[in-house]
Amino acid sequence: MAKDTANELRIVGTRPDRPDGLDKVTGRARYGADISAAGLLHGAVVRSPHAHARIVKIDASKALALSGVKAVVTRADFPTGLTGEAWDLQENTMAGERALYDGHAVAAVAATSAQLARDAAKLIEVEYEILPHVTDVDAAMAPDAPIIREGAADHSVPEGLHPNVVRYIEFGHGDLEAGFAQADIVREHQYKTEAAHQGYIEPHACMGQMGADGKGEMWVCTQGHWFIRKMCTQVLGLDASQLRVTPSEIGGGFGGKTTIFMEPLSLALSRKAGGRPVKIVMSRSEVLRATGPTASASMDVKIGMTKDGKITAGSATFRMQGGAFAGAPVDMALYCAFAAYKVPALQHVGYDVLANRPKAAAYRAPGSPMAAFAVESLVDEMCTELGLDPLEVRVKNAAQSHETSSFGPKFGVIGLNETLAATQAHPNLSVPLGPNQGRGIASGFWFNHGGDTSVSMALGEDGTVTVSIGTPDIGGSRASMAMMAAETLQIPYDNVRVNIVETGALGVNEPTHGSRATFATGKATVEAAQSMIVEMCKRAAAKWGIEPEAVEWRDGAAHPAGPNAGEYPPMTIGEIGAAMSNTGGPIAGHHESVPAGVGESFGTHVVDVEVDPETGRTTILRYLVVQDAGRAIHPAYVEGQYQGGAVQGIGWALNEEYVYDDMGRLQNPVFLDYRVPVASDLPMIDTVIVEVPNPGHPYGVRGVGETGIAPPLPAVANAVAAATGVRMRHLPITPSKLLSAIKASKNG
Amino acid sequence: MKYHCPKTFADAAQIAADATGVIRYLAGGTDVLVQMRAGMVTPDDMIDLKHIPGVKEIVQNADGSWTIGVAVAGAELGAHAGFCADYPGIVEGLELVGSTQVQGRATLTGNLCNGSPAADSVPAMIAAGAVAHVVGPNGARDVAVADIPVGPGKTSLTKGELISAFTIPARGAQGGDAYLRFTPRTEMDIAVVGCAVNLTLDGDRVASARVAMGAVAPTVIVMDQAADAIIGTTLDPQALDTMATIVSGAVKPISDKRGTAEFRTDIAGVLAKRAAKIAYDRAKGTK
Amino acid sequence: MVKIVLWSGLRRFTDGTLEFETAAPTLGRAMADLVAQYPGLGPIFDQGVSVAIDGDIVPPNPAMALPDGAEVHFLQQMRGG
Amino acid sequence: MSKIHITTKVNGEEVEFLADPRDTLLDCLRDQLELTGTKEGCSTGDCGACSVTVDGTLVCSCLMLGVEAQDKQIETIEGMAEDGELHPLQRKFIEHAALQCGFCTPGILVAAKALLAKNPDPNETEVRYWLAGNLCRCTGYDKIIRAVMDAAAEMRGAA
Repeated sequence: MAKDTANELRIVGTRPDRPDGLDKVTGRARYGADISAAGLLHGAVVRSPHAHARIVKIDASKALALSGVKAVVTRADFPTGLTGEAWDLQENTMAGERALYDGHAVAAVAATSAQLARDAAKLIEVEYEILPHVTDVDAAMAPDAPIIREGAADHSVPEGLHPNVVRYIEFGHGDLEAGFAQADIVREHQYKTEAAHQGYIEPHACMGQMGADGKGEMWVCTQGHWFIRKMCTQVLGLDASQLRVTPSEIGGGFGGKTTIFMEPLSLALSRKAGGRPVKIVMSRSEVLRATGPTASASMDVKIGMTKDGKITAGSATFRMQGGAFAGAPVDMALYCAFAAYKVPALQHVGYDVLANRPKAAAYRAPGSPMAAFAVESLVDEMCTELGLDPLEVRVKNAAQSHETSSFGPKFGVIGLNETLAATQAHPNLSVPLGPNQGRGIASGFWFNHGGDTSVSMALGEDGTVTVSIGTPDIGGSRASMAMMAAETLQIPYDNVRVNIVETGALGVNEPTHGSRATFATGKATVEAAQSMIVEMCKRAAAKWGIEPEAVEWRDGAAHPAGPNAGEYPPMTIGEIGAAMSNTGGPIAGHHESVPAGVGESFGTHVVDVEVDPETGRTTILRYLVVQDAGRAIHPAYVEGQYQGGAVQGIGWALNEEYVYDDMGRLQNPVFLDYRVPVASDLPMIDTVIVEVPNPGHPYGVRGVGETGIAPPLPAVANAVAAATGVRMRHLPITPSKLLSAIKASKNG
Repeated sequence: MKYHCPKTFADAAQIAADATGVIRYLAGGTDVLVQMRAGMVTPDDMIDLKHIPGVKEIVQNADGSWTIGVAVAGAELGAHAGFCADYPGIVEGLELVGSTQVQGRATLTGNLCNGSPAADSVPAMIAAGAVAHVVGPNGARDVAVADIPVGPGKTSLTKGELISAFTIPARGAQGGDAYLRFTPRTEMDIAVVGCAVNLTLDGDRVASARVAMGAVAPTVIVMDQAADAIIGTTLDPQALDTMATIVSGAVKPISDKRGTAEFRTDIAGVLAKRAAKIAYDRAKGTK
Repeated sequence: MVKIVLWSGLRRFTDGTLEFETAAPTLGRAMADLVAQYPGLGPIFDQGVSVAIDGDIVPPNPAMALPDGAEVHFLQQMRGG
Repeated sequence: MSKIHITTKVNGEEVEFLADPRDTLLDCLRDQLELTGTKEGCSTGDCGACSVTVDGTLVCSCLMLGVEAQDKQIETIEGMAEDGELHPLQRKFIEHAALQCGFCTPGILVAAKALLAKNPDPNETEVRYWLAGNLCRCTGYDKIIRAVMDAAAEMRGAA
């Protein structure tokens, strides 16, 4: 059995070098665009410059006349008759009758060089009839809004709503009116956030090859290659088993690489070009225009609070657009909205709304940052009004283990109390602040996902172990899997090699998403190791002629136990490996399941800012992340998740946004104007890892990857309010907006 | 696209004059390569100026003035102690163009000829009274840097003309300059507003001054009235406020993705005050 | 007996009732019984739901046994990141 | 479209390739010389993933034409470890967990090496501003800055 207390662990909780470190500091690691093959063609995609337009005609004759141009595909090359989410994916891959957003793919071309493919793409003539468009979520719900697609709503939507409302969410508990009646103050405000992009530095890239026999190969940067397989084959009408997908190293994803964009185009082009491999690498502007940003949100929140800071009731009505397809994370936003609080009466209402923007993809704790911004801003406003300490109010109302959550079911073991206590104890809270400086505090929450998980593990002839997993390593997860395998097998960390294997080599795996890799793949790795231990004990028992149950595994060896203890010398894993051919053949372990026992994670952030009152620019002075990890397998990579999440949230709070012009065209599709934080914008990001073990994981792991992006949005807004006296309810808090608000407050 | 490496400016001008299609000059390349990859421009002829002798030189002339070659990159200008001491404002303007990496390539010439009203190195060049030496099929002429840009993306240079070098006047005693810009991030942005101030002192009083503002009009603009407001003063708070009011009253910015007209108007005055103070301190030798 | 709790948005399909007691041995049977009683739930369940059994959010496996005394919450399908 | 024959030195080795005049140095390194350690993140000089040094100067290889490489000395990430021995920066990046996805890492290492060549004892602010053109979306920069400062300290001690 796995050890379950920290002081018995030898490897878990230490900070070994990651197994892929050498490859990644020497340039040897191969990412999506780093592949080549004999006969390689390069693909380029023609994209709509219009937010909404009927495609009248596509004429590729000039492109095809260029020497070296091998194939052009349009929607006519795709199968028809798809429905539901499969149709959405196909339509997003390549526009059909209408282009639905600026950047929507309308044709693709393959040629013998990337330069030639780009030249050819420019020669493909597309005739459009421009249609009315809408990009703002509130405008998209207004009665006169152009209808983006009739009949797109699912069964959750009550009658009488605009056809652009495609999903309706409503849940809650308790007597709302009674709750508000018990409050001393009831406040209600509207909050807005703009769409932000995941901003991974590696643009999407793939190489697809498919012959006339329908058998295909794909190399792709993705968070989940089985998702790529499923989606590509759905969109192209192929059998899943006929496409083998090999994941490259992945240059960041944050949820944005859990779905398909141009991947099916490489296969379609390859098939049309006689089976030659086709590589497509997106430009940065294609990434920003056509891959998943997250939703923009418009949110009404109402909270009732007593004078001593008890929250008596709350309601949240969220509207989010996630582009021209269903899928804005309004449901998840609502699930997270009040998760940090124990509130007797809550109501949640959500609208998933279509708009002429790119199809939203998941982005780190989808929905949670917007929800946190709205709820945690309002709680802060009410604390200020009542003269209460915002951290104490959070302690007073904190959600508790084994009690009903804001979203319905009871929580299991959660670590919010411990997180808040660690925050209160941190020295950053007692640093004195100067003029124009302010401190902001906010909490956040995210779930942890199980999901389809397959792991296999094989013993080598020398007693070293190979682990095959299906969740791509974005942030050091090879290290944590190797650590958990080594811990369970009680062998050295260096004796384990973890490989992320292609779709043909394992059962289905969901992507590295939902903060699941270390939890789910980790749990399956431990299970696989345990099944291998059972087999190794059997081999030892057979040699010794005793019952397998009379053998125990410790220190990387089989030991006779019970009445036989000490009777035979232990058999090490190396001896078992060396002998396995003669003791029954190869030894391997494997595990397939949807792991249960997920562990949610709460975090609390504290930020100090300084605002230049003459320019409205906000500077982050210091930043603290406190979050429950359950147990940190590799603490350095847990800290890295906290720090990275915090900085993405800071970017969203201050500068990142999708800016559309009157024509619905994205105005800032380059990193110069889509302003992710740069090194000089930031201080060090202090972290505290709280460890309240998740009883559902053998080592206590919770999902840690996502929670950290939620608190920064409200924490920064709360700090700005403390520094300036001005409450910003619409992110990002750009200097322009903040200066204008400061001026208005002085004049008012 | 044809790639040319002329060895003289006359040859470069001739190639440009003979060209029938789209031409681009290549100094640092940090604008033109971006435009090429984005499909905004596809040159038929690319004329690389870096093989012409002298284009990488920074020379102080006998009269104290400076001659700067057209291919001198930001990192090279920033490493030149003598020039940095005389014109820190020009250096800081050029050094704000892009990242450390971009500094390895970006030039004053390219920043000027790209024609962006937000070009960071242009206000300080104009405030300093810099002159561009222009060669062309019809011979050479000198043009004030202020007269090169005529609108966004447009210059007064005619077909076949190109800049061969800049001359920046002698610093003289008790002079200083400064450039400040506002960007949402600390680095890597295009100026929302930029402001350069170049001044000389007579004792504690401002003897002469030039104020140039970027990103508040179709071209960088010189604000004589703003300069007048500080000439003769010790740059006391009242003089600074007067200058700021004049600046904010005179700018004619647009609203775009980088900032609203109202915001630009507000911070133009703020930056002018701050830049003037830095220039003043530099002229005094206190900073 | 097992307690079933639906999200409040389903009120319009269930004549206002959101909590049910059932003796169904499995999740699938419990869902089928609900749909038999309130056919409007059928398309909703077909679209996909998330299920929490005594707080543990699990895939809606129809064969899953429902332990006596369990509390089963239905949630609108969760989508991860 | 005629290509131009270029001879240059990359990581100390003389190399030759044929460049389309429109190809960037980055295109040539990756596609002609198969040196794919240098990454393309934006092609606009805004992310720094393509950082290399040319004659000792740090540049974005996406902002330089391949044809400009004639007779230059180019250093890329592939040349950073010498004789199989990691550069202190490379070692410190692994030790400090200064990379998550690792995509920005080659560019940051090349840029940091150029910084330390110029300034062996940079303070935190100097490191942050020098690396402002190297975007990292995973780490929040904290561990990167620490790794660079620690490598600088080690190199000063070793010198």
